[in-house]
Amino acid sequence: MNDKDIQSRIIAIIQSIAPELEAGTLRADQSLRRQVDLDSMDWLNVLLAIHDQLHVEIPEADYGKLRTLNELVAYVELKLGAQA
Amino acid sequence: MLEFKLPSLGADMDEGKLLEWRVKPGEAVKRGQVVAVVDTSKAAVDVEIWQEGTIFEQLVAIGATVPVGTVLATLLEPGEDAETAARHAATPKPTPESPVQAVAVSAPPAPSPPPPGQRKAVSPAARARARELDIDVDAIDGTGPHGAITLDDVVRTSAQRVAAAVPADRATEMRKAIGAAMSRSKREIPHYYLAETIPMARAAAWLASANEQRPITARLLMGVLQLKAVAQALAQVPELNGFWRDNAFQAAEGVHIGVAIAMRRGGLIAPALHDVATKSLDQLMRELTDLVTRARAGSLRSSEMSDPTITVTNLGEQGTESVFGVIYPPQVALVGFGRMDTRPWIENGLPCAVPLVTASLAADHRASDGHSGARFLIELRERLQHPEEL
Amino acid sequence: MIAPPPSGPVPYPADFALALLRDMVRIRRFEEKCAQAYGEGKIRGFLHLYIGEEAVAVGALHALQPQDNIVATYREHGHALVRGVSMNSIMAEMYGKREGCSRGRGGSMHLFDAGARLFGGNAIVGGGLPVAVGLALADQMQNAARVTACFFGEGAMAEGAFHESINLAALWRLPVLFCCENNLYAMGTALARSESQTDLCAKAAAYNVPTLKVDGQDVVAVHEATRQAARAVREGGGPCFIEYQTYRFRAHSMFDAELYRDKQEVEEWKTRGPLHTFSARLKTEGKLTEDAFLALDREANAEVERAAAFAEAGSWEPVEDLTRDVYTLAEPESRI
Amino acid sequence: MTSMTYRDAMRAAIHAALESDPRVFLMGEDVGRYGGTYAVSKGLLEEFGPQRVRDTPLSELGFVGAGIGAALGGMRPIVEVMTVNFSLLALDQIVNTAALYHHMSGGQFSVPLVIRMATGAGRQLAAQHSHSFENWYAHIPGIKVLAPATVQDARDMLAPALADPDPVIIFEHVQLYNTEGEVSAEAHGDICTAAVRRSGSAVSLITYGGSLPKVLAAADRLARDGIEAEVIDLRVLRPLDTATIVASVRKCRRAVIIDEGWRTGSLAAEIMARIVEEAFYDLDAPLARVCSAEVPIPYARHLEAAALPQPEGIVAAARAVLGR
Repeated sequence: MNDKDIQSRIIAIIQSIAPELEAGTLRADQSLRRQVDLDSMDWLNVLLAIHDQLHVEIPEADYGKLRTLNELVAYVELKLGAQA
Repeated sequence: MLEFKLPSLGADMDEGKLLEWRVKPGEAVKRGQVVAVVDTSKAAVDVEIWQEGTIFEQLVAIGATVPVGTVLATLLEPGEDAETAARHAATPKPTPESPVQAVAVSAPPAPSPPPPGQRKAVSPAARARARELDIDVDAIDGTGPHGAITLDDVVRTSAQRVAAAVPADRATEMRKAIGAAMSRSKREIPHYYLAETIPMARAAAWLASANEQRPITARLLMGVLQLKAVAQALAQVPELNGFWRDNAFQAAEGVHIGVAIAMRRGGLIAPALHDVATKSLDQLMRELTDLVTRARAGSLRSSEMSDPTITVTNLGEQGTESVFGVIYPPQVALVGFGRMDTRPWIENGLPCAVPLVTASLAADHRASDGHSGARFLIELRERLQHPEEL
Repeated sequence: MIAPPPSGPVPYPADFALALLRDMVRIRRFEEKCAQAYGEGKIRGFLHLYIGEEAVAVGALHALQPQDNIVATYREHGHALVRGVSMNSIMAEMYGKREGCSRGRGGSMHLFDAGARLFGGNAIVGGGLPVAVGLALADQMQNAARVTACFFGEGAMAEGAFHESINLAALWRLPVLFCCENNLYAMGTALARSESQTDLCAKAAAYNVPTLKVDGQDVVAVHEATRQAARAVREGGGPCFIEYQTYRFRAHSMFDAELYRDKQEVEEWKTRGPLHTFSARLKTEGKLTEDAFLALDREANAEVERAAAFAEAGSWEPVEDLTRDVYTLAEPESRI
Repeated sequence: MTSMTYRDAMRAAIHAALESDPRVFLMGEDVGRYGGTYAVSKGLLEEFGPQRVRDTPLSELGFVGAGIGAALGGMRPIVEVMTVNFSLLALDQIVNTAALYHHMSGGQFSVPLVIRMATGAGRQLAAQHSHSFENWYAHIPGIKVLAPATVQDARDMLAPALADPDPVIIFEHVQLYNTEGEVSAEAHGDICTAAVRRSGSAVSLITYGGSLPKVLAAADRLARDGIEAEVIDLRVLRPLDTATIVASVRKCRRAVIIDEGWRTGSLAAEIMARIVEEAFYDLDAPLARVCSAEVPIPYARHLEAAALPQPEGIVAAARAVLGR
């Protein structure tokens, strides 16, 4: 899975939690949770979906590195690379 | 040049151990002659040779275990001498084409699609969830076998529908309802407000270590700890937990906390989380997750809407430092939690950076007064210093 | 100690005597080729060779007629060859090829040929006996002058099937020839360790059935005894039981370590081998020369090589035909 | 239409077969002078003689094998094994010879043999004489298995069975021999389809053989409460007429299978599997089955009755899947 696939999968996950989001409008370099109204429950559900669908373990300690979509994609790619 | 290979001597023989040679290089052999003894799983067996010629080279040592088909020795064909043999050695032998063909596994007959005009194929699980979310299955196009409708199809449809529906009619309805309740509350209830800043270092540390031992699917949120602390604190100050009816306060037996949940595109619902005081954090987390999901999918049960004994609103990390809410009649109190973040704090005389949260109380002065409100907030603060007891 | 090798005059014209010898050599070379092919992995599963017992099948089957029924066991390559089943189709069957006499579905233990009225090998000890009784019953009811010869080892005489079958045949006086190939070992169990009564003829006689005991290594004795019994059976005298005393020179099947008998006994019995003793008698009577024997042997080997090549070149039955013939009339798929 | 008992119908069928085809003969224990354990072959010996109505020694393996051989030899034997309980002795010949010969011989030999067996419980014969093993035989490719439940089928299924080039086993439930029924003049008995004995739409009650009368009684009781059950009589246990079963379940959306065999690995289990494979999306309730209790059938009347499927249990099962 290259980073293009990972990004589209993550956007699809966010959309399943926040259906009103149009993928095009999302800025990959800005804070995700400010652009999309995700409270702590929504955010946990996003990480849960990433864990289920992309089989990536995300400990709470890493939350800080996952502010933007780019950071999230890079983090997942790194983890997937490590597992492959 | 001929090759004498270890023959397969039985249906269940894969390898053999060479025990003994019965012939030496240079010795002539006839068809059917026993040339070696090989040990197998059952016992030692005489091995015959089916080619005529003279033994040239013995390639496997006594005592070696080799798989069936291994070349044990080479032979000179009658009339062949050593050096002509060397030239032939290089020609590769065609290996027998394997007899095993892919066996076509006959798939069991797939459930055939319902004849046209017949009602839709819907899985029992999907049908049950559709009934729960009162969704008309015929309006869904299925992704299951032959277009059958699966559970996922129903859940996805309901999520989209709720998201789409809110802006149209549901939101305005909801707005009206909230408006009516809030204005009645302001009209009738003499609110008083109190606030207290609560250090959260212990709670945060306890939560971090608790979550390390839990899989992601069971991870706890700080909000659950706050809800449980509220429930425990109310045990000391019961006059905040109940209803104002017929000009008198009625205390509630259990603590059913109305959790204020913001809808995705505006609107607010505060369904009840029942018996918060008596449930474990893990159970509360599960119930809270389910409550939020169903609230946002628009599938709350009526019982959950009608009977919270107090309400808690929590603006979370995106919220402000503090929030002072409006009580939901006929309740007599509302607790608010602001944004938790690290701020300066003095601990045993020394300044330090500590995660803090501002908890507020809006209460009905007819049912209680500032003194008991303050006792509640101090008790709430104390409870949050002992997260392991929550 | 065992009896001396078969000897004495061969009361047959040279061409018939050579026909008997030729069939024995064909069986011997065929079975040796099977052992080789098994070692090369071309034949799999179980393989029970007839080397040493050739005189029984050759002598007995040459005393029967084409319209007779034959029911045999899993050691039936020799019987199939003498009944005229083509060596090509038998070897192809051993290789599991579609050109095999059972389309590759039966293998070594289940050779069938409707034309030769060979109603199969059978891997169930004694499994063929009741079937043979039924065939004879049908012939009796249809007044067909046919004999049903069923071959079985002495091991089968401990199975209920033997006792129920010979009783039925004797009770209804059915034209069954019970041919017991007593090779002294039921797989790894010697006769005395499996039968309370080791005199097999006495056991059969208890059912009011005439019996004959004959040296199974002497193709002449086998032929004479079988001819005499078959005539009696064909004339409606009811079933007859023949015990052919014989010996297999190789393991029960590929492979057993033959822990149950000692090599010395095998060597002794080889001195009574059916091939070399018969050809020696023919030579002394001038009916066979060494060259004639070598030519006959070369001819047998050539037939065996052709059969192996035929089998090698054979085709696999397409997997789509897997369920073909489960029923005689092709059943609509949905019904099975 | 004439009225006769199941026993008379089967005797008429055998009589007609003996009369019309010289290759046909009847063989089994006490089928001749004794007239048959269940008196099915009474009088046939006197009329057709000992060659064609043959009493056999007590050698099930022997005479079933002989039946196979005679079929291979050009005859059309009817072998009577007194009851399925004794057929266990002949299983090797049926499974390892009759069922295999055509396929294993590469299509050269067919075995046109009919084997009739009594089956089932309900006459206080205790465990060794009360088995129901139809499912064992229905498991075997290469043979056909029939279970005539009506008097008409008892008379009309033998002829097509004898005409079939492969082995056919006919199970006659002991409780059916005395039942009376109407039989039409001309025969109409195929051996490959199930029959709808009572049409309805609330629930499909699927059964065979000796259980049919109980299921029809249960259906009548349900009808009194306005529940119209559909009753399917399988008639043929191999090959199963899956099409008729699935069509009924598609209509009724609920099914109860009634099978006197023991539940585990029963024919009911096979039928439920096929319904789930082909009509899963039509089901509105879980499938149910009513089978014998998993116990050696006891001698005492009340215990035997408790062990076997009964109308009350069938009604209860039907109500359960209806949620009424």
